[in-house]
Amino acid sequence: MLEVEGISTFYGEYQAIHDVSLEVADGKLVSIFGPNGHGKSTLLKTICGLMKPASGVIRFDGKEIQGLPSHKLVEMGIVLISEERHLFPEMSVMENLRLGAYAKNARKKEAENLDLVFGMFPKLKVLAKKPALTLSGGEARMLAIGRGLMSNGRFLAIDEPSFGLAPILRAEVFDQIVALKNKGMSILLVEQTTGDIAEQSDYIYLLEDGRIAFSGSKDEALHDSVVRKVFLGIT
Amino acid sequence: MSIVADQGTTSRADAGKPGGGRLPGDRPKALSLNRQTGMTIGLVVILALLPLVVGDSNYTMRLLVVSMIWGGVSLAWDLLLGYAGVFNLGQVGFFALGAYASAMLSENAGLNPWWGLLAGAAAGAVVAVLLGIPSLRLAGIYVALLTLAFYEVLSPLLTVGEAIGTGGKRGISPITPYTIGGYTFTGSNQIPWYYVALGLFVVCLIVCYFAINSRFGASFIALHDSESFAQSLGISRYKVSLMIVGVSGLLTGLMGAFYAHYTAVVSPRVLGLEVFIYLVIMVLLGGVGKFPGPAIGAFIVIFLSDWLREFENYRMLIFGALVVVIVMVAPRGIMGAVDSAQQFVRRRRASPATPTDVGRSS
Amino acid sequence: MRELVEVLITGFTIGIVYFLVAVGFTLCYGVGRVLNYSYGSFFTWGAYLAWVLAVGYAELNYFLVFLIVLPITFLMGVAVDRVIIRPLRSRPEFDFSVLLATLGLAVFLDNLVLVIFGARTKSLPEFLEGSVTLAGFTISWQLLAMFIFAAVVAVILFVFMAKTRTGMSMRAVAQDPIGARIVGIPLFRVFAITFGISTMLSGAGGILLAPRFFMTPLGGWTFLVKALIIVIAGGLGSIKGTLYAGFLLGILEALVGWQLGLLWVMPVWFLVLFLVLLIRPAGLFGAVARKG
Amino acid sequence: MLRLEHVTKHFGELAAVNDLSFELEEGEVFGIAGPNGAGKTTVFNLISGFLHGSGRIYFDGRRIDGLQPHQITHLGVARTFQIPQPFNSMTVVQNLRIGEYYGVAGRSGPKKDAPWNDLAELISFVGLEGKEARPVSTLKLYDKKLTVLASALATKPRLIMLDEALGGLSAVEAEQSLELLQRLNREWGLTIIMIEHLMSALTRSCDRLLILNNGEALRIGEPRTVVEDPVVIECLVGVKHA
Repeated sequence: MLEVEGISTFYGEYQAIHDVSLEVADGKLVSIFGPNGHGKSTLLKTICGLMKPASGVIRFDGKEIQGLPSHKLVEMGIVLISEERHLFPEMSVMENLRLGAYAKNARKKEAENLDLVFGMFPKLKVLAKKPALTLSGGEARMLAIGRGLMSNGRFLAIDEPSFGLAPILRAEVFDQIVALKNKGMSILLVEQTTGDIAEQSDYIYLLEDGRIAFSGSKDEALHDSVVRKVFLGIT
Repeated sequence: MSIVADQGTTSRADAGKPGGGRLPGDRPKALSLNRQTGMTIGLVVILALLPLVVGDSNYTMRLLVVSMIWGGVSLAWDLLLGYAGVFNLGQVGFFALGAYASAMLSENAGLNPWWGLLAGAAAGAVVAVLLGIPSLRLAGIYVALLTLAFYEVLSPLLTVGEAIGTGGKRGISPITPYTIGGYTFTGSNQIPWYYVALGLFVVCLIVCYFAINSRFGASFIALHDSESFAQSLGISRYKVSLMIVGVSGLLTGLMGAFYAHYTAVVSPRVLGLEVFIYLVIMVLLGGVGKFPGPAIGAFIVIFLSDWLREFENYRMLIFGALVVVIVMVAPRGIMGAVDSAQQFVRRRRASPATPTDVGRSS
Repeated sequence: MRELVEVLITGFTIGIVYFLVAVGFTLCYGVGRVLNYSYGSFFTWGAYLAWVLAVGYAELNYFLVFLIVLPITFLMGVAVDRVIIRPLRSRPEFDFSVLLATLGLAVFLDNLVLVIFGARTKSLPEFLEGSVTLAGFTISWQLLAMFIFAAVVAVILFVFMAKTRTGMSMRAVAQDPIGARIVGIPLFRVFAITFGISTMLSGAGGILLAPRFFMTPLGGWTFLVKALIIVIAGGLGSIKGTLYAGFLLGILEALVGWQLGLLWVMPVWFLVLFLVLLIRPAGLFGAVARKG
Repeated sequence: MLRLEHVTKHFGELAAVNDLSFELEEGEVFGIAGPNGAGKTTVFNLISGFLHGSGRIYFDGRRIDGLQPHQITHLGVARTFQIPQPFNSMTVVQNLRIGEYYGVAGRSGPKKDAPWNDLAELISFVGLEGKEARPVSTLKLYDKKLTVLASALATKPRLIMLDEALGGLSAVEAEQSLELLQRLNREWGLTIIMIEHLMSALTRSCDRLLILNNGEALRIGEPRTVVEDPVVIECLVGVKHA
């Protein structure tokens, strides 16, 4: 479904991503872990067209997509759920969700997807008329995920869905993500810390300083020595 | 390698100041010969000698005097736009206030017009600083909005200011000319006017040159380049910005004062859009932040405008389009084009020895 | 007393038109980060196009004039965005480049009017003649019509922004451009539409106010400055602030014009602006304008 | 030397830094780490006067919260930025001269001594020799970072705050930078606070480590002990490894 081959991304001359390659097969949940500031968000932004890679190739369903504007990618079914959320603060929860369905093919399924989102996060239905800026951290996170789902994508890039969530909510969100995967969605997920979602991942990459430090199955990737080196800087 | 030479910094002469001597890469000494000083001196020499050639044409002399007046203002404005990054749109306002200050003092209070030059400069500086106090605390675009509002409001303000001697809509006219040792300047002999204008123009050149190429200049260029970094190195943003605004207002007011006595009339019409746009084109065409480009732009614009006189209404149409085209095609003006040409030539010359620009990529 | 009330009514009506004119300016900045210094020229163009249709070359009904002129000013705006603004967006000094380019454009557009129509002032006849007496106060039909037109346009604008997909996408871009890209909103198209709507509002202001002020080729410049002052006083990018500041300054204009004469209007406006900024540097409803 | 007492900074309703207190000893290397959005750079901005919050900040016993950035520099606190933005229209030396002059000019604090005699010495210390006359815009990232660092040092600070000094560098360059920082501390006696995301750099070079989480101090202490703490591991690695 998604193949990334040797991409590098810069902020000015600051190279955030060094020659990264990865792959997400159809219907799989692939996770990227790594400490903060190591380029995980930049990687997702590059894949979803918010940043342009300086070099490398990104293929979606075999078609090269690097450099396409983001709205074209959304039309193709590539959806980003950003860690920074990027909600529309002065709009209501409902308006935010409706804007999630901006793309043409998402518009047709707006009602259907709205039911799906409200089914996943009943709280959002209660909050429908509240402006997004009044939401708590957890509620805003739910809204960001909900808005992403409204886009009716086939491939979800989710950036730190658990960020700022209480443990109970975190588990709930992870359950929902697994449920999405079970429905056939392809998911590329990024987290700073490993935790439960690692258990559910089909494949894991560890990112250190903008480079793939390790990749493999969950057992290989989460071996103690690897983790201690990448996350804690000790061996 | 070529880049080092470009900076004119090969001198390793020891300046003997505390904290160590000069280093390669230090700011060139103020009077070392480089393109800036070379062009400036060349310009002044040509202007000093020009009356020998065109001295008997009062018409051409007038155009040159006007060019020098606006050349000085362009330089002063470019200090803000090009070097300090202050989007001040009220420059013509400082000019008008300088003109009014001098005219009102000489006509209403009987002050000798020569003192008016000081008064005009002071008026320009004071108003610039007063306007700077509230606006410089704001973000850049607010400065542009507020100063434009100031500029626009000035004309009605001077009109209603009849009670304090602004002369209302008609302005002040005639205005006493300068006299030297019993000789009174007249319109029929442009030579004295010309050399006074040249003197003031040289003042502007020198002040601007030293403002840019001094430690003070380094501070506002630093703020423009990278504001937070500059502050973290100990530069007070507010203080430096106010000072540079004051200097710019001072020079502009000075030129305004001369302008009043030279044209013998000052009215709110000087605040018209036409003057403002001319000034914009002078700076743009000459090159924003490219001393002494804006002054050269002034000469081009004044003569071009004179040449286009027969097109009447079409003239401003052309100038408006010209602004858009320069911004879109050559945002760095003539001096920017000179830069590019120089780099091109240098690269061509260097290319046999060094196939690529090694200095940049290493 | 009666005179005062009538003056206030006039001020209120002018206020709503000023709001329309200023909101277009603020919208353009809020959504597209463009401070459009050629904004006043579209005001002039709106007025002159209306003159062409209603007086100069035809005698169309005002309603029709609106229907024809507004789309033209809209398309002019879209064209300007495409041809001039968009290529500048990749510049590091976008703000500065746009400022100069739109200044130049203003001079170009104004002088185009001058070349085509000449320097002599023109006037649009009033929409309606006569006056109506309500509860003892005399209000001219013209004023009433102006109020109704402006109110209708304002309501349409509000509904458009609140309910339609395009309006929502404009607000989305204003509130979070990256968020807008994430949900698949094409930024450049929204920028162009916003610019068009903005110039259209300026043009509408031109038609509405033309009967009150004589039209001159450079007349739009005054309204750019009025829009600027309203927008700064209200807080750049804030529609609510623009509404309050528009009314405040409209009423102030009527009062000052009545008591001191029209020449005093701009000086008093500037004084108010200065006071507002001293107390609230970001304007009445502005967010963060202050730095350092 | 530096003391923060109950420092809090809200952005809207979000507390970026919440009731943070810690104290720095003279000569110490103090590291700050923590997940994304923990408030690390906000802490730097509060100390260096770019942001103002509530609570008290003291430097050498003198209250500095409320001062402007240039005033804090004049007291002897220098800083760098995550993404270096030196003065691009100037040469390397001209960048340093700004710090050398304005870092001292017009300041009110006590006279400052520097462990170097002139800029040439400073330049060779950080390793920018031979690049003095280069326009900064032609430098690569590593040298830009060195220029920014050297300019900050030119203000003759006693405390220097480094925001991700190693970010975006190659492994070799990062190693060199780290070495340089250690020399600054050992040879010149500078007190250092560093924000860093490379944990190995922190555990190697810091005397003490502060883990920030949600704007609050999760743990402060000797680095080895801190990173072995289950609470910290949970914060940095995840529940599974706690």
